[in-house]
Parts: sequence; C-alpha cells; structure tokens
Amino acid sequence: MRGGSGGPLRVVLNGCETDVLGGATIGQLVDRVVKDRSRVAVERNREIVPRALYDTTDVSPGDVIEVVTLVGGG
Amino acid sequence: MRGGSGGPLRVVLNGCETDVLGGATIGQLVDRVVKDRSRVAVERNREIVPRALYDTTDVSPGDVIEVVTLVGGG
Amino acid sequence: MRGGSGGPLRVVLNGCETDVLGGATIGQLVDRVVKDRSRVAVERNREIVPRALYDTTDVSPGDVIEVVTLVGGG
Amino acid sequence: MRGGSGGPLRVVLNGCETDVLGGATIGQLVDRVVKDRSRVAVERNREIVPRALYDTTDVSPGDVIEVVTLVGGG
Amino acid sequence: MEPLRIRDRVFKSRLILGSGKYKDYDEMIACWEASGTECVTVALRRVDLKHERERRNLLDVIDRKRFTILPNTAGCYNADDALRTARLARELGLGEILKLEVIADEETLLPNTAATIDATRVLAKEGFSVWAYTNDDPVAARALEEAGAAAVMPLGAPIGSGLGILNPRNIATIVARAKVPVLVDAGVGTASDVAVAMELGVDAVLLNTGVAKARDPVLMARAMKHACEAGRLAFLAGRMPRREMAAPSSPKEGRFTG
Amino acid sequence: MEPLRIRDRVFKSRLILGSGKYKDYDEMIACWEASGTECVTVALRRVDLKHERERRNLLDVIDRKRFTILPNTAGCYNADDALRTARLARELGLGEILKLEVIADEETLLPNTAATIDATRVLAKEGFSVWAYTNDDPVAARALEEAGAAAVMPLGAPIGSGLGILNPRNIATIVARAKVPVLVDAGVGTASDVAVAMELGVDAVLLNTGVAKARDPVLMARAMKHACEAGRLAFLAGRMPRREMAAPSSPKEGRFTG
Amino acid sequence: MEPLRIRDRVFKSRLILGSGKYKDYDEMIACWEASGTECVTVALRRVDLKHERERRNLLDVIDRKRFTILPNTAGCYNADDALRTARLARELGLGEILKLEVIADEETLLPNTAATIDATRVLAKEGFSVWAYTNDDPVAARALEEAGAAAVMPLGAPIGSGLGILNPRNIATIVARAKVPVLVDAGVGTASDVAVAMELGVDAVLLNTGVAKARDPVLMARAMKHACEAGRLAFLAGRMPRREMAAPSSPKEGRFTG
Amino acid sequence: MEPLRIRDRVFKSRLILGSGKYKDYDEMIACWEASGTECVTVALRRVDLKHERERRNLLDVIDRKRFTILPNTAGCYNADDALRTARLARELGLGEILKLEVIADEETLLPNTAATIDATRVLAKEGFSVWAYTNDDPVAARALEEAGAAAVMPLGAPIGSGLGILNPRNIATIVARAKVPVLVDAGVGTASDVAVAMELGVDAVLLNTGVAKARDPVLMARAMKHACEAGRLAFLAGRMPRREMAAPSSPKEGRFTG
Repeated sequence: MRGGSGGPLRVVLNGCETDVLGGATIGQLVDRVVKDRSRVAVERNREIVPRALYDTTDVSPGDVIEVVTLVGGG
Repeated sequence: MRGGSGGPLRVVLNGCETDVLGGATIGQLVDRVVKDRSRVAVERNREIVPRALYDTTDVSPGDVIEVVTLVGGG
Repeated sequence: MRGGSGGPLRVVLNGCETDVLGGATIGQLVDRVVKDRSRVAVERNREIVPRALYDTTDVSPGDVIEVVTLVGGG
Repeated sequence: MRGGSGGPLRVVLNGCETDVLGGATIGQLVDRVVKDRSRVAVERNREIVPRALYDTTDVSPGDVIEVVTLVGGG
Repeated sequence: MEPLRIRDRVFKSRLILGSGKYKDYDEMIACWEASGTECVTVALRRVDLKHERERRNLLDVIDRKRFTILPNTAGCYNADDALRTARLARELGLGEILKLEVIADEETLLPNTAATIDATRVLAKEGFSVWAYTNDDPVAARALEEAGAAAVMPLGAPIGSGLGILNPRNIATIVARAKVPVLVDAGVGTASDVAVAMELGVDAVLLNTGVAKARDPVLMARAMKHACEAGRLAFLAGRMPRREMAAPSSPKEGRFTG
Repeated sequence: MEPLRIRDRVFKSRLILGSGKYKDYDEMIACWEASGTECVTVALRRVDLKHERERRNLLDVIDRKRFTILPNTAGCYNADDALRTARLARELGLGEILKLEVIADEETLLPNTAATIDATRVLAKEGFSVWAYTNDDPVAARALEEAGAAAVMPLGAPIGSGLGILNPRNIATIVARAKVPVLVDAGVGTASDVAVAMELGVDAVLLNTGVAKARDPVLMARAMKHACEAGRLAFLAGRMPRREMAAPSSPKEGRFTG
Repeated sequence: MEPLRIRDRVFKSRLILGSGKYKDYDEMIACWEASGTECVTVALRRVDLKHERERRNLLDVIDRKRFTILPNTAGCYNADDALRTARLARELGLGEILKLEVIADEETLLPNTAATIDATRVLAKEGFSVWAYTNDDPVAARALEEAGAAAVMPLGAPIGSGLGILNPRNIATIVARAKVPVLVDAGVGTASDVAVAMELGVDAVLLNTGVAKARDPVLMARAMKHACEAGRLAFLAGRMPRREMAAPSSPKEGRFTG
Repeated sequence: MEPLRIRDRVFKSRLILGSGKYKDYDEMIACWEASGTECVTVALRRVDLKHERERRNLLDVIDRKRFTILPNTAGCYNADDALRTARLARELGLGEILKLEVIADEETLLPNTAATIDATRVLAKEGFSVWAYTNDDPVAARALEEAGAAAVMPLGAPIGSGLGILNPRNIATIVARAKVPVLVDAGVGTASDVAVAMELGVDAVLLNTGVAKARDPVLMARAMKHACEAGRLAFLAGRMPRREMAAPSSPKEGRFTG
C-alpha cells in the first residue's frame, strides 16, 4: 500500500471539490463511489488512467478527476 | 288601395314570429326594417317577391318571409 | 323447344357474329369454348343465365351472348 | 531593363506557351490582346500586377501570365 | 397581359377577394384596393330586424364601378337552398353571376359535388353565370363544366385552412382538360400559394382568410397582387426544366484556376 | 419598403441576377431590366487571345450606373484559387464586393464550406465584402458570419437544378440566427420559389438559370420581380396561422337556409 | 394483432394484391405468397373464343383455400356496366364480395363517384358486400358509406402512377369519419407508401403495379408485407409528436466535457 | 439478406437503437428486443457520487452477447471533448467502435462538421472505428470518409424532432458516392421514416426518440423492425417507375362492357 498517512488533500472529483486522505490512490477513490471497477473509466487531469494502474496511481492535490460510466443516450 | 284595417296577423319574418297589421303589404314590412329597398331581396314562402310587386303583395297569415341583404363572406 | 334440327342462326357471341345450329342451347355454346363450365358466367341480352339453366336455355337469333371468365387485373 | 532589343523569350500566357520579344512589358503584352486595358486584370506568377505598373513591369522567361476579364456567369 | 374573361365579364386583375373576417369595412376596402382586385365575393344573410336601419349596408360601402360583386351561396348545405340564394342575389340587382357553393357538412366545409352539379344545371338554364366551387377532383370539374358552369373553382385546401395547394397534380389536370376558366378557391394562406396556383395555369385565384387574417392585411393584400402577377407571368414564360443533377451557370472554358 | 443593405451597398431591389447562359447580351440586359435588379453577378475568365479584340467586352455592355457588378469566384475548387480570383476582380475596378464560392466537386457543384470559411477569413481581413455561397447548414452559415462574411448565401437546391427550396426549415433557422443579410442563391426554378424563399425571411434572392433558361426569359424576369416583391411583403405582413380544420369565411348568423 | 374484418370476411393480412401485369401466373402466385396476402382482386373479361380451351384459367391457378378472390369491375365506365359485372362475378361463384370501380374516363382512370354511389346503392340492396373504389374526397367516402358500402377504398394517387399518398390529410379525414373499413387502393409505388398509408389509420392497402412492375416483384412483395405490418403497428403504437426544435436524446446532467 | 458490415463488425439487423428517454431499463430492453437490433448506442457521463453504488449500472443491464454497445460522444461541443470521450469509452472496454458526434450548439444540436472531420482524423489514426454523425451535406460526408470514418451517419432531421427525412436527395447523393456504409441518424419519428430512409439505399438507421417517446414504445419498436426490413427489401427489389399519367392494371382486351 502506497501513500502513507498524509493529511487530507483536496481534489476536484466529477466537478465537486472533495477531500481525500493524503496518499489515497485512484483505486481507493473509485471504490468509494462504485461497486465494480469494470463499470467505470477514469480520467486524471484529462489523461486516461488505465484500470491496471488504479492502485498504483496516487491522487495529488488539485487533481481533476473524472469517473465516468455509461448512461442511456441517443 | 289595399291594406284595409284588418286585425293583426302573425307571420314568420326572418325566423321570428311577428305580428303585422292585417292588410299590410310586403312593402310596408320591408320599410319597417330597412331604409333603402334596393339593399334587400325578399322571399315569401320560398318564392321571390320582385321589388316591383312589394306594394301590391299582401301579407297573409302564416307567411314565412325572408328579407335578406349582403354581408361580408368568403 | 330444344334440340330441334333448325338451320343455322346468327348470334353475337363475345362481340363476334357467330352462326350456331338452330336449336342450340347456351350449354352447347359454352361447351364449345370452355372445358369447365364452372370457370365462366353467361349473360344473354344483358341478363344473367344461371348455370343451372344452361341446358334448358335456347339460343335465339340475334341474341347477344357474353361468356366471361376471370383474368388478371388490379 | 525595358524595351531593349533582346531576342524572343517564352512565357505561358493564359495557358498557352507564347514567344514575346525580349524586353517586352506586361503593358505591351496586354495591348496585344485587348483594346482597352481597363477591361482586364493581370496576374504574373500568381501575383497581381497593378495596372499602373504594366508599363514598367518586364516579362521574364518562364513567366506564367494570366490576363483575365469578366464573362457571363451565375 | 390578356384579361380574365368569364362569360362576358372581363377583369384585368386575376385575384378575387372575399369580404369576410375583416376588422371593419375600412380595412376590407383598403385590402381590396391594395390587392388590385376588380371582383369581390359576398354572402347573403337575413337583415337584422332590430339594427339594420342604423347600420351601413355593405352595398353602401362598395363602389360598384370599381368592384364587381360576386354573390355566393356560402352556408348552403343542399341544392335547393343554393337555388333560393342564387335567385335572391339576382333579385338584389347583382346580375347573373354567382359563386355557387353547396357545402357537404360543417365539419369539413368540403363541397358536395353531386348537389353542386345538380344546382349548376338548374341555374345555368335560368341564365346564371355559375362559378362553381368544387373539390380538386378532375372528374367533378368536368361534370360541372358539362352541367353548364361558366367557371370551375377547385379548392387548394379546406376553406380557412391556409394550407396552400395540397394536390397540385389534380389542379394541373383540371386546367389541362377544362374549356372554361379554372379558379383556385380556398386554401390560400400566403402569397407563394397564389404564385404556385397561378403557375399551374389556373386563370385566377379567389381568397379571403389569407388576407383578412394576416397580421397586416393590407400589406398581405399587396403581396397577393404581386404573387398573382408573378405566377401568371411565370406560367406564360414557361419555367426551366427541373434537373436532378447540378449544372454550372458559369462557363468552364477560360478557367485560369486549378 | 426598406432597401437591402449589405455593408455600405444599398439596393432597392432584392433580386440579384446572374449573367450566364443567356442567348446574347441583349437578352441578358433585357432580363435584368425586366427583373428590376440593381446588382448582377459575373465570372472571371481568361481573355480569348485570338478574339478578344473584336468582341464586345461585358464591361462595355453593362451600364454600371444602373447595375452594381458582383464578381464571383465560380469555378474555383479551393480557397487559393478563390483568393486569386477575388484579388483580380478588385484589380478590375469592381470594388470590394465579392460573391465567394468554393466548389467541392464538379459532380455536385456543392460548396466546400470549410474552404469557404477559410477564404472568407482571409478576404474579410483584406477588406472585401464577402457574400459567401454556402449549403443550407445553419452551422456553416454561422461560421461564415464569424469568419467575417458580409452576407451568407445558402443554396435552395443545387446550382442549375431548379428544384426550389429543398429544406425550408434550414433556411428559416439560418435567418433566425443571422446578424448579416441572408440571400438564397441557387436552386430557384420559377417565380414561386422566389416567393417561398422571401417568405422565409431571407433578405434577397440570387438566381440565374431560372430566368436564362425559361422559355421566355424576359417574361420570367418580370415574374421574378413580382415574386420577390410578393414574398417580401408577405413576410412583412405575417401570414395567417395554418389550421388543420376548415373554418368558414362567411358568418353563421343570419342564415335563412336549412 | 386484430384481424381485418369487412362484413363477415376476416383476414389476418391487411394487404390485398392485384393479379394484373405479372410476367406469368407463377410469378404472380409467388408474389402473393411472399406478400402474405389472403385476398386478391381479379377482373372479368370475355373468354377468348379461340384459345380458352387450351389455356390455364385463372381459377385453376388460384388456391381458394388460401386466397379469397375479390372480383372487380375494372374497365366499367358507367353504373350499369358495373352492375352487370358484379352479377356475373357472383354467378361465377365468387360470393357476394366485390370491388366496385366505375371509372370516369380512360385518360385519368379516376373514379366517377356519382355513378359509384348509385351502383353501390343498387348492389348493396342485392346483398353485395361492396368495397367501393373512390377518390380521396371525404364527402364521397361518406356518401358511399351511406349508400351501403361495406368498405371505402380511396385512392392514394392515380391507378398505376406509383406516386404514393398525394393528399394524406384527406385520407386521415376519411378514416376519422368512417364507420366502415377504409382501404387505400391505387397509387402505391413502393413499400414506404404502404407504411405511410397504414400510419394514417387505414385498415388495409390494395396494390398491384407496385409489386408487379418492381424490378424484382417477389422481393418487393416481401417488402410490402413488412411495410404493411410496420405501418399498422406504428399507427397502433402512436407516434412521437413532431417538434420544430431539436431535443437531445442524451442527458445533460453528468456531462464531464466543456 | 446480406448482413450489415462496418469494418469487422457484422449485424443481421440494420436498426440501431438509442438508450435514452425510456421510462426505465425494462422498457428499454423490451424495445431493443422487439426491434431486433443488435447494436445500441449509449452515452458517457460522470458517475453520480452519492447514488451510483445503489443503482443498477447500464452495463449490468445489457446482455453484451446480444447487443453490441456503440458508445457515443453525445454532449461534446468540440473535437477535444469528443477525443476524451472516445478514449474513456475504449477504456471502459467497449472496444474500438464509436459514434462520433461533435455538436455545434445547444439550440440546433446540429453537428459541427469541421470539428467532426478533425476528430475523425485523430481517432481513425488511434484505431477507432469512427461512425461519424454529420449533416446531410454530401461534401461533408465525403470529407469524413477521406478522414478515415468507418461509416457516415447523416441526419434525416434535427435530433429529437421526428420530422423524418427532410432532404431525401442529399441522402441519395451521399449513398451514391460513399464507399463506406451510410446510416441515417436522427430525425426518424415513425416507421415510414425508416422505410423511406432505407429505400434511399442507406445501409442502416439509428433512432432513439421515435421509439422511446411513442405512446407504446415496444409496439413502435416492432414497427421499426418491420419498416427497416421493408425499406431494405424495397431498395433491393427496385421500385416501379413513377408515372405522371394513370395506367390501368387490368387488360383493355376482352372488355364486354360499354
């Protein structure tokens, strides 16, 4: 496990300012909002984060993170 | 001269039951409702009454009389 | 009277002047042109001749006879 | 240098290979094909030659010259 | 340009206007003038027993030197009523011309062509010049002509709908076969509808609501005048053929570009 | 009526005619006069090296006090060629106005809107008043306006087809969103097409084949003049609402019939 | 899905096919089978005096367990001839059903509605189930119904034209007012015409040339079957409302893009 | 019948449905099943931070053995956002297929073809199979093909309008010139619109609101299935030629009547 016990850091998650624990990974963030990682894709600062790298990608202060999924649409 | 002093008689004038003096003529009836005879045409019991005959045509009880004129229409 | 040995008589069959033997019946006429009576209907002088009466209906001089059937049409 | 007595030189005038006298100017070229300079505009090697410079602009070997005018069109 | 002739009546304008649905007489007359029309259609109704004496009568309003009055049988739902109306109109001194309409029902306001044909036959014998309102059926149009109509007036679309010319082919077929003038009556909603109708070769157009219920009726009346002229001229001029493929308007020769 | 203004040019007539496909100059001028146009579009081509001296030049024929000449870039298949043509036109003394067309291919003669937008940007900076020929896409029309076009000219239908206004909704959308004048250019086959276009609210119509290839071009030119007037007036007047149901033009009250 | 009922006849398929213009009987039968039709219309003609005995008669070809034969009066130009034809058809053992058509003239092949109404009245009294071919006039359709027609069959467009449904509003009005089944007969050129007709709410469609003169008639017959089903289902399903403005299919909420 | 092939994807059904605007997932799936579609388009949006864990995710609902998921870039207003969305879709495991749409503005929802061409070029190089939503401009369609689109998807009418195929000629021109499959996307309001589109020769139709907002969506989905089949078959069969004049379906020979 990476990211020791740093203090909270602020990111923009899906357009909302959100505090996460210092040292949190993308994987932890994703798990907080979805049950099944295969249902989402993640962008960090406009770059794709491949699913294989979720657990090794740290969240940094100020990160703009999008966790997206499929919805009905035409 | 026609139009003796008979009692009132009932006709249907333009769809309304109307009492006229006995002996009245079509001409008298027309003059009651319009200023200018040339603006109307008259039907008595579904027959045209020519304008020249207004003053010599008596009204009879039960007559159905239509006095019609022009109106706007398409 | 049918079957007699009369001389030829002229009728108009389907628009064509045609000679038939005197005493001929509608039935004989029909059989000359079709194999199966059920495929046609017959009009004689603008009146229907029911199939049941073919063999008892004589052809008379000047008859206008139509033997019709079904054809393709919209 | 203009007007000199140079030998003939070859240009492409309105898409046709054409020989002109060495030292010829655009003005001379134009006058050869039109009566009235105001009816045409001239491009030399894809650059406009302003009318005021016709007589001071020499033709060089290999020049691609277009002399254009108005025609009917939609 | 050739004038419009219907029997012995001659009109320079090929537009006929109605007199219904206007705000007031002044607006109506202003529209007629703006449209250039020389012929206007009017309806017959009972005089109002109480108020007729105080009112301006339509006949006081219309300058008959300028506008021919074409009485109509609007509101008649059978041949007999149409005959009565026609005779009353003549008695009113409007002459022999008549816009004959026999309506089938209030829901559709479509013509009852069978009754119209019957009434035409009677009225033609009585000397009327019958301008017969009809649907866009070429067969009905021909039957009306054979019954003695002086002109046939197929609809473009239902009365008051403003939907334009719903079946231009039918109108064109009527025109191609008619020996009497053909007028489109009903359905015209805007100026281009008039132009379309006239380009089909009809001899004239009759309209009412399209002008009376425009936002600015007088302006629309002017528009209709020009549209009628435009359509007539285009019909006479003969339009270019339609092409499914594009064709350049400028020459290919002499291009100095790539 | 309000004149048409495009930048600082002002025209009383809202019709612009082409100069192609006429039998001869006389017919062309007669059509222009009959149409009332004050602005005509012309193409640029190489002078004919052999025959130019003997010919009447188009500039000798056109009375420039009467007709503004709108040079066009017809025949250009890329932005560069259009730029060259525009600059040559200006050098010819025709001023800064230009009908810009960049055609995509000879088969469809449809505009290449991307290249037209690019060329508009360059020419607008060089001071041209760019009247940009385009398809009927409201997005392209807006992009042309943003690139500096003085006017946008959506097609009604392909050049020379005479098919009329194939997608009136698109033209109406362009008009509703444009801040510069909108002219329908191409596709007009007959007078009613002009009326339809003008009723959609466009500011003017440009046409060529519809007049030049009519059976009687001068008569059709007159038709077009009236149609343009009709459509403009109808647009200003505001048409009646369309109704799916019929509505009588004559009053129900006062009927004396069944 | 509800079957089609006309009097006591019940059909699962809502398509009726003609028997004319096919290359041969085999192609005709193959088309009928491909279309799913259960009812086919045929004409009456004189037997060929010379060749009838050698020929396959149409009645030998048609499997009457599978296809109901609907005799028609095609080619009749007056009521009397139609009556004669109807009675001959019944005599042929085809039962009481009849497609009644009284044509006005060879040029237009349009129906003579007045004569059709007269003939309907007579034949209805004689016990016929009259399926009456008519134009698209809602007034004629109602008159036919009142005269005793079992079904009314307005045209979409002239016979054999393939122009589709020229006046959909009229068809919709007929449907809205009819108490008997309404079938579109004539004018269908391709599958989408059938779908359009059925979406207007008609109960069935009759067609001939659209299949027989397609490049591949059997394939087109299959197309027609699907189109009929499609149009019926869409009518029952109730289409979305039309909107002049665009409306997104995807949610605005949750957008992560600019 | 030939299946639909777009790159290496093969579909027996030529109908593609959307996933928006349905009452609930059950109705949506029922519609998909009724329509016979094998390919459905879905949008990408932010997960709902509060509620996502409790919800059924769309991917839990869709049987991917049965339905190919076609992610789209709905809601993107520039090329960059479309690129981001495309890459996220691929990351979601949806493979390389993509319905690319770059919308110009919220008012019209019309495509920005220039930006779509740019995005197509980039995504094609990244290995995407780009199905490019576009307007009905044949020039834009060709440019998209040249930029590497796997399929071009011209609109019939604005998104969600249900107005059908507003400019059939443009669609036919696109089909005639395209070397990649052409799909009509947007504008379909009812079954006959699908039939019309397919008869123009397009390879498939994509629709959403036409089904989702019908009164009975599942019934309409069935209608669409048949309409698609009908239109395809009619296209392959080759329709009869249109005729301006009527032509009888029954023989003239053998008439025994007047």
